[in-house]
Amino acid sequence: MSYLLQYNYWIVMVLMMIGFYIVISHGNLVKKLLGLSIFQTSVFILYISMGKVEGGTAPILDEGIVLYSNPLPHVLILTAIVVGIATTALGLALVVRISESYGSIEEDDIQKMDNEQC
Amino acid sequence: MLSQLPILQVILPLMAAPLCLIVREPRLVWLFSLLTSALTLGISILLLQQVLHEGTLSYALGGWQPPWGIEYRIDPLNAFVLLLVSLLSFVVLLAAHTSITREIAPEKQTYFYMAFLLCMAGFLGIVATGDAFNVFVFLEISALATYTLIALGSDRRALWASYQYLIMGTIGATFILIGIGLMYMMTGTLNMHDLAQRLPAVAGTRTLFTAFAFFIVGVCLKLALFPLHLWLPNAYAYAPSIVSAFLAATATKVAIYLLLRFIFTVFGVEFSLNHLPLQTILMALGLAGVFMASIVAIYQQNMKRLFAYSSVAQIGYMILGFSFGSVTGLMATLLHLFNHALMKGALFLALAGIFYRLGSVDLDKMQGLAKRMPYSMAAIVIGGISLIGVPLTVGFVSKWYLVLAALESGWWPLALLVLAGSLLALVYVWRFVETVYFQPLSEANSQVKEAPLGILLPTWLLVVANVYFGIDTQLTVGVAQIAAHSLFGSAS
Amino acid sequence: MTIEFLVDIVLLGLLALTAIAIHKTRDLFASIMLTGIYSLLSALFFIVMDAVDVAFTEAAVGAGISTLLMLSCMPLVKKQEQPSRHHRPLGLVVVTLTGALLIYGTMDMPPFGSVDDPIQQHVAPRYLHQSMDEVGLPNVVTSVLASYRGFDTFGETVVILTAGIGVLALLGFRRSRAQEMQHRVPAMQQHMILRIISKLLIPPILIFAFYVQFHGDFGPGGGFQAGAIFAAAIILYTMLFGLSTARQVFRERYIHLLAAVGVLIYGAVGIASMLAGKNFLDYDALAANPLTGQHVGILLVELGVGITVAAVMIIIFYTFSGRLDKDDHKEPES
Amino acid sequence: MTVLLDLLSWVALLLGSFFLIVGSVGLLRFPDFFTRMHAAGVTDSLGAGLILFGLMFQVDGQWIVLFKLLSILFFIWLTSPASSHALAKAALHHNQQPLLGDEVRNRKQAANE
Repeated sequence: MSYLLQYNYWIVMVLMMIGFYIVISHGNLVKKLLGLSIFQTSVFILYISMGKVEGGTAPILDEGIVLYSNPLPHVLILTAIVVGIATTALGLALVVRISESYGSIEEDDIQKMDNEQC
Repeated sequence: MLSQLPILQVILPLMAAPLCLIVREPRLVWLFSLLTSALTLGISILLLQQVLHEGTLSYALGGWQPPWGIEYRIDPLNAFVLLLVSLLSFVVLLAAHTSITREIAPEKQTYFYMAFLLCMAGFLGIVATGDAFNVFVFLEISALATYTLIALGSDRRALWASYQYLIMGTIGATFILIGIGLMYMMTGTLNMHDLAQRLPAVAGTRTLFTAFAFFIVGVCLKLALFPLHLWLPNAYAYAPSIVSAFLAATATKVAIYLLLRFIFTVFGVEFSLNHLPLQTILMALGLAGVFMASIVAIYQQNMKRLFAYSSVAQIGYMILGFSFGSVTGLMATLLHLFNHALMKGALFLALAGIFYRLGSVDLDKMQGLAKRMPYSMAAIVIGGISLIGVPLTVGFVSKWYLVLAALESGWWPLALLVLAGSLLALVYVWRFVETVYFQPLSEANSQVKEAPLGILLPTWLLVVANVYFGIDTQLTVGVAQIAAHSLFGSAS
Repeated sequence: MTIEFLVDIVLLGLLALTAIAIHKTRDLFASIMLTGIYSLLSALFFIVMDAVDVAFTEAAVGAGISTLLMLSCMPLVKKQEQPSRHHRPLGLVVVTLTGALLIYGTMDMPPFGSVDDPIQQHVAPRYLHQSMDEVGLPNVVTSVLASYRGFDTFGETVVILTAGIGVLALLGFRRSRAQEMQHRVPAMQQHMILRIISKLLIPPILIFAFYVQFHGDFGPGGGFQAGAIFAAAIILYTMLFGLSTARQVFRERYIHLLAAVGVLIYGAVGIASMLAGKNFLDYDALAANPLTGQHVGILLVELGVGITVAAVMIIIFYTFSGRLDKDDHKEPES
Repeated sequence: MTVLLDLLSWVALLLGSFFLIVGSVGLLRFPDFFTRMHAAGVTDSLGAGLILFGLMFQVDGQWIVLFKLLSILFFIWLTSPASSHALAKAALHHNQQPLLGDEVRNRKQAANE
């Protein structure tokens, strides 16, 4: 019965897998990047859920508050969010260059052109 | 000052990179990067000495004691890999200027050196740190820099290879992030040493098993372990030659280090290899990697691609080594880590020289080239011999220990398979020798000159190292032994 | 059954719906907007989970800048996604296996939200109970971010710089003098209303960025968020007055330098504490009183972070829209 | 006094929520781009505006909160019409014409059949 209380984590797992599925099932290069960003954001949600304390407040110290949520996951995820956007930006730059030199941003097309070139 | 060495090792290249943006002039930037990497090399030598004399070093960043702050923890294994990375980076950078002027547009060269330094700093950071999340951060620094470096290749396929690597690499990094997150969830700590002490208490839980699985799969993606290697051949083949040399010599080694560190130090041998079927899985994948990749390598026309597949095969040997779960096996892995870096460094640098003259590394354009470029070709032949594992080269030393480990554990069929794998290497090296030495010089190549000295010298430096460490094994075997023992020591 | 539980479920449900919608839509423009919505929803979720700093960053960086970057590269690629010609059953198998493993992993997880979880017992309590004495800031997230785990944040700043370098190496190009001189009439020039409104908005945005930068010690905020907001103001300016005007006001060369300077400030603080005989990034060494030292150190490193983040975001946006402006930049491909 | 404030606050909050829902329904149900935009505009200016207005009665002496709420209101009322304007312009630019009178009916019939 106590398993049911993990509903939060379960939905997060599902979210992660949707993102992951978008990355591997779509052939469009921009869509893949979007999928990655969904995947990563969902992992962030997992981390943040971990840090939550029932009845706690945001970890900004103040008089009269005894229960705070855990600040460490927050710090880690702040870092990870920035990593995420850095990856996205670089990925987009690559997509733009690929689009310019292949004339397509579909995996299938590019793979075909490469095979012909070989 | 000596106590600051662990951190200096990493922040030196890290701080040098933004300074490059201020210097700007490519030639100066090159000299500056070279100086930085020379200093890094010096520091890593000092560190190794210090560790061998005084034992494990711990450096608390920000003055906060672990596990509250981030810790740099240098034991013989780190020091060994740090030396490997900084040594190879230095040698490769020596050759960079000549090769890069040919392959990368002048206005992008500064960015190239910056990315190179950042990548190196990332690798060093991964190896030096004792904090699980810090690994992720430095993993991303090196990864983003690597994508950039690969995409600077002149062929448009470099872009595609870089993109594929970006996707695979990010999936790998995210898996690692999930793994670290779950570990943190179960123990409340991120410090590796602290993790190692707290994990046994939760060893039986399903969550920890999941964490372990995600972490290992994530690292294996980065590592290009068969069958997750698909991004590697293209990335190595179309990246600028110097980048191929750098990555082949360092990137996968760092990933192997990470795998070893977590399997042996953090999770412990008991959990990783004895409780789980990981040993069998790794052994099977390692062997499959050796054979499949070697066979594919035989059919390659592009030499860089050929050696890239050969890298996948060699990674198989490294995995095989430590999957025996014995000190000798681990030693074989560590030795091969170092030796393979020397071999692949030499081979890819020689190819950089050939690319400089020919503008291509296709095998069918190299007919009879030994007459025109004798030194480059000789370098490849010696590197190839080392790859096969002929006595008097470093390749022999690591194969020897691998076979020894197999026999020691009573897996004698495996010893035979390792030898069979070497035969496959013989086949692809022979293809090259035949084309270059025994076929008549083609018309197009009749005016080709020997590779420029700027590339040839570093190449031969590594070739000589290949032979030297093949004869005088005291240093490498000695350090590998200490490192292997320390890993098993920390596990028990 | 608290109200929080309800909000939780609704938000998570919306997140799932958005993710599925992203999977289904073929129109890339719509997918990008949906991804922005996903980020915004997750920011809301973070607030429910008490992670105000993270929510702020996710909203500014994930929903704001990231969406903007994707949109700004949209004109450079085809907008419609091709239907994939072959199904990828392998993908489905991999995802199902991974998902099953994850769900399996949740079986032994410590209960959600409980005070007795290992992560609430080990390491974190020190941050909550002693950071006031050791670092002296009310916002614990800032204390941990900039001091206890300051080296992670340094790495982070370097990641941003790396991305900037990567984008420049891939898309940057030298512009000729003639182009620099040529004053283009930006498309926005015709939009009177937008121009006036945006002109009104830019100064408050800039002030807000500074507020977030320097108020991060006491409330949610800090270098990352401030940098992103500052960059947003400059980007708005660029969109209004055109790239060439913006480039004259904020010279690219200087912005490149700023990106480097941010990282250097951060590193210099660390080196200064080394020179004072302490470990790297030990702010105690920066002043006679350790607490003052911590304050100075955190102020400086947050400034470094802010500068680098803002500069790199501007660089990336400049580079993308520079690609858009001109056609004569084609790289020679072999 | 507090009861009166509370009452006012609740009325504003409920009205605001009502407009949010109405706006969303309109966004889904209206026939063409421009009418839908009109519905979306309602959620921003009236819906969000009323909710913020309602919250202002709850500040209870914390003037900084009131100031923050007021600035949010100010910025929403500044940006939301501007973005609606930009959207409409973009639509016109891409040759979106409003549906008029009979067209709506015709389209509905076509949809029903």
